[in-house]
Amino acid sequence: MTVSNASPAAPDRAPVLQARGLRRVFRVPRTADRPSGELVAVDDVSFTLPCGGSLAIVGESGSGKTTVARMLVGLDTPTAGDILIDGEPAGPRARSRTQRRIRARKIQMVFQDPYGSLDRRQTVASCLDEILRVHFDLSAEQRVARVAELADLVGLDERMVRGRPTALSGGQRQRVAIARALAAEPDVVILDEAVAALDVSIQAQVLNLLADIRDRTSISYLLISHDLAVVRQLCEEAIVMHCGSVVECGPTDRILDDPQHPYTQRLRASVPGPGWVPGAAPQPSETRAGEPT
Amino acid sequence: MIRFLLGRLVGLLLTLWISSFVVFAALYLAPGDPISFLTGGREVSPLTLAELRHQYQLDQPFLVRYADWLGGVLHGHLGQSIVAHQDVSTLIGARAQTSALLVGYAAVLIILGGIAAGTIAALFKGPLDSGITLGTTVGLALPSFVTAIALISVFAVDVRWFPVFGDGSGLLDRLWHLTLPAIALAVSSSALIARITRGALREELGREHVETARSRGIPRRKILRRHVLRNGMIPVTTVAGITVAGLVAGSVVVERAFNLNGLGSFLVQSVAANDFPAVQAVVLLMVAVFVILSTVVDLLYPLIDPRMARGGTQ
Amino acid sequence: MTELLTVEDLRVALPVQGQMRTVIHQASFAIGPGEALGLIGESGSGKSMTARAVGRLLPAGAQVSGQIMFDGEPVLELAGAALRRYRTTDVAMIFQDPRAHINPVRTIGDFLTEGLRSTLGMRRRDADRKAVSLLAEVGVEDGERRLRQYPHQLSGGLLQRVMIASALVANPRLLLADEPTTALDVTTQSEVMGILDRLRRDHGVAMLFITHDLELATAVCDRISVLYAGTVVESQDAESLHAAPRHPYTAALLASRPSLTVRARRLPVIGGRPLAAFEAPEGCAFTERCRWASPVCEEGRPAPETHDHGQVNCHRTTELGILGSEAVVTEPVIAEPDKSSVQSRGQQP
Amino acid sequence: MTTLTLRRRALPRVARTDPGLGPVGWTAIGVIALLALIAVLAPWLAPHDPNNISLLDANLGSSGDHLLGTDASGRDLLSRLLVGARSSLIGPLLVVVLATALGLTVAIVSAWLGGWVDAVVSRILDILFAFPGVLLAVLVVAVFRAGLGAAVAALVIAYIPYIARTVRSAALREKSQPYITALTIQGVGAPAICVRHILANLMPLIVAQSTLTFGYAMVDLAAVSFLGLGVQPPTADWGVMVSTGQPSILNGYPQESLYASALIVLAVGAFNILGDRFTERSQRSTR
Repeated sequence: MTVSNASPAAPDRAPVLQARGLRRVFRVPRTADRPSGELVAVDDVSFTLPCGGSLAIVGESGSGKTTVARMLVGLDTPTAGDILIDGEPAGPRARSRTQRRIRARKIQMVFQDPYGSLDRRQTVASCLDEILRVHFDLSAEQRVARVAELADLVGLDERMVRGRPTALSGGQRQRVAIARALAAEPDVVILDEAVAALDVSIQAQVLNLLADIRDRTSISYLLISHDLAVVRQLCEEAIVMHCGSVVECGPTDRILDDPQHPYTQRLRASVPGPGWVPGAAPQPSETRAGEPT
Repeated sequence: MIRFLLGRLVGLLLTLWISSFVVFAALYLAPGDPISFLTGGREVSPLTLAELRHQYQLDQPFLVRYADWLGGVLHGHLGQSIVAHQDVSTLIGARAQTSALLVGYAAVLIILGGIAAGTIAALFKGPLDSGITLGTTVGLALPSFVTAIALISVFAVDVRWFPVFGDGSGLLDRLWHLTLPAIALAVSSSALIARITRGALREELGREHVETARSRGIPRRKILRRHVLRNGMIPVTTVAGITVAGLVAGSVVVERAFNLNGLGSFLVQSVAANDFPAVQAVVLLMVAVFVILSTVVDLLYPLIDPRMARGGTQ
Repeated sequence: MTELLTVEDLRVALPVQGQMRTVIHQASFAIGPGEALGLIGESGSGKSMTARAVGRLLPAGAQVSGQIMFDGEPVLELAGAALRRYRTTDVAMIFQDPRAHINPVRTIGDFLTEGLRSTLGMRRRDADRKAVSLLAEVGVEDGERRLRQYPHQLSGGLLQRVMIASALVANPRLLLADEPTTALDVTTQSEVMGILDRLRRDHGVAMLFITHDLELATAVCDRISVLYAGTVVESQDAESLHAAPRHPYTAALLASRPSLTVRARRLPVIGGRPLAAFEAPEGCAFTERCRWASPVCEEGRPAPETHDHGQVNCHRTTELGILGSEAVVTEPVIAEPDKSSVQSRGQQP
Repeated sequence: MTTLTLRRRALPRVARTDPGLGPVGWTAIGVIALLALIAVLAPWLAPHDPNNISLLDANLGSSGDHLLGTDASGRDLLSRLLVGARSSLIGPLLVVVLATALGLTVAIVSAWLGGWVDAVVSRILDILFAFPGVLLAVLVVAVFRAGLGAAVAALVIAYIPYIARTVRSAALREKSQPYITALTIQGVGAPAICVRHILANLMPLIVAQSTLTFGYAMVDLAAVSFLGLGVQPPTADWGVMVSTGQPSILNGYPQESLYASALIVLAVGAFNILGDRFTERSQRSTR
């Protein structure tokens, strides 16, 4: 498993991650609104993440963006469609430990909740060490050195590394989660609403950190987010999902400055900013009565 | 709603059926041979032995005997007592009344006393709360037989307000006789219910929707009645249901302590005498009552918690 | 202008595990009739507790000092029937999480009409009629059916509309809205915020709007107060606060939020983390994160300085004046890249 | 998704200082330690042979020779109480250790695997739930003859569903935490996740639960012995002593039942109080 230090946009390299026609259908109890007993969570989703690139999947709750992420990391099986990693089809679902480890060296994930995403009884050092032991054959001293290196990369000092997450703030915990994702030296990190739960001043720090890491490595980001400003800051490309389908895709700047699809327009118009009037965003047709969930 | 009811009913029947099998199989596998009891240890001719075995159907294969027994149970024939040479149903009848009365009496004490004490402790912080909390801590540590012994030693020797032994006759007299046993049976369970009630109400008092009600100027009394007590009763009902159902088993100990002629004493006697058909019948009956009572509580649940009304989870 | 609500030198301490812990150091602000004031702050700044202090909803054992006047009445001294009347008809609170703040075992109708029936003595039929008309105002059709439903049968956005309707049902003069749209999706937030904003103006209700979102507050509020570590550090007209912040914290907060329209090469960052009120040091609480900090900042809490558009609590405000985004310290978050490649290191034997 | 922000800003963040067990909790630990010490040293502490019958000395009051007097058969009560601590404490200990070990294994495995395994396990636990402990003990004793072993075995089975239910729901909660998902994605093996993370995080809860279970087991075992189906006379055991002393109460000699009862209540109370303290702490640690 060689990790190249090639320049981020090496044109000859296959896309690091590709999805083709992903579809996921869940079986749910039959109800009056859903007589088929089927819920199409994700429908025909395709995208390409170039090596060293960054792509955002934008959507609100129920858009299917989280289901896409779960399929990419092998936690869930697509009903149809393919996932290609480095141009090669990934197995439908990483069931065995070995398959998971192989995929973990390719794709990692950072979660939204800075409080639940770390084991509260495990020190930061031991958390990182555990991952290193899973993936690499390193001696104890090498692992200690690598843990220090990772901590340094995400801006955690030694005292924090020796402590438990309970002693850390939300932003610091999110740094640990990022270090844990980087420990496996993946090609892609999926950021699942990774800055959504943070205070504004901390969010900026973490966004800068993510940008710095990308500058210094050939890593690619797949950002799952509902926050258009964060998407603009972090990603060059974006796809917009609504009710399981991709409604728009393209360069982030184009999507945000000149949205084409009515849903994207509504999403864009819903974000408060200078001159914004609440409730002035184009309303969807009267269907959005908010039926029982 | 119908599906929910049917589901619970099927679950109940399944549990009862499996319980009956377990009860029957356990005693079938028992190493002690009822025949040796029947013969009283005397040498008997193989012919007599065979006849005895036939009479009590001990010569049939296991499943046949189980089917026979289950069929009988379904028709109300609980089998023949080996010791009393009588139908077990007859032996149980009168005793079951005593036990039912005892359990019912104790259940009333537990629910009224426990919920009242718990509510008071939850609403009145300070000495009243500390006193009740101390009381429940002590109460929880009091096994029913210890309470029974304490009551006996007080009322049999020092003051004689309540009768200490015997069942009495006629409903009032029987209740009179059952007062001390019911108290003995109720003490630790009341303490448990009081504690659960206190915890549930305290938790409810701190809930956000109670804050909402306060923010709208609803008078405290109304908040307590309409929001705190109403919602707090949901967890209390669950625990109270299981606790009351559990009294069926707990009564065994109390009946023994007070020499009451109920199902429990009968069960203990039958175990001591290796009277397997009787043991089978009583255990099955008690399990059935326990399971039915807990199912009834389950069925009550949607009535007090509308979130459950749409057929289970969320 | 006579103010509807004035809060002066509010200080609140709560008992935490037997010790009193300050959650608000010094909060002063005022709201005129029909006016909307935004209260901005990060976690631990004490903004929620400020709203609760105004609504007299602080937890038992809270120590409160300072003064809260509502229409000339001292709110902190209200008790008994007067307090209930204040809560019923003067102020109404909209909470962040309607799912938790509406009793799950009672119907929507009960929730909406409880106040009308039990404190205003309205008859059930009249109360129901009023509830249905209010539901229509917040954009909930078929109100009759909704009244019979339970909270778990409604989506979050719908439930928050019900909450807004319930807040308006008794015609209050002041709304206390505690992050009313934070838990909602962006598009739902826009709808719900639009409804809240319109109804508030239609009914002429004043509002204390608690949020962490400066852009949102700027859009819906007339004035904004910024809270940091339990202290109001700046109050201004919404537009001018957004355009011309005077407190370094406000300026930094405005700058560090990524923009919807422009990608920054690096976001201007405030170093460190937001302090909770109880952690605040003796001097200005923002000192250790402030680019303009000087020794004078550690000498006692800054007093409010009044200017044309509002007030600011900063020791150096006369020197600094209006601050642009350069007010923000751009701290290197990580050390300079001295290692050849982070990724290749773990590969070494 | 967006619900997360709710929790973060509900109340000012509070440093979680552990207030410890408090004086009451430490007293409970002291009582338990003392009783355990007595159980271990009983043969050396007992002034008399606990089974030495001397009908001439029946129902003596306390005296220099018999500090707590004698029972109806003239046996020294102090010695019987001291020696009785052994069976009275070892029984519940066995029940707790076995029931907890089995219950938590079943719970964690079924919570982790989920699906049909979990469904079947839950169903079986429901059925086991239908047998109250004392009743199951009576049934087992009917099959295997009276004795401590049979009663312990029965209670182990009866307690498994209670322990398994609590642990299972806690394990499901833990399993749903994102850090478990993170570990799964990393390819950390299921046994490692279950033991090093889920079990480790459930430990405070399990300790609290076991402590409370000890109290329940003690009550139930003493009840079975009281019924004459557990520990068999003449072996000294507190539950048996409550029962054998009962006839003497009516003759005005309540001491045997009284002392034995008092010891049971003391022990059960100590375990209950300690269990409550542990429960409070475990709830705090999960917040």
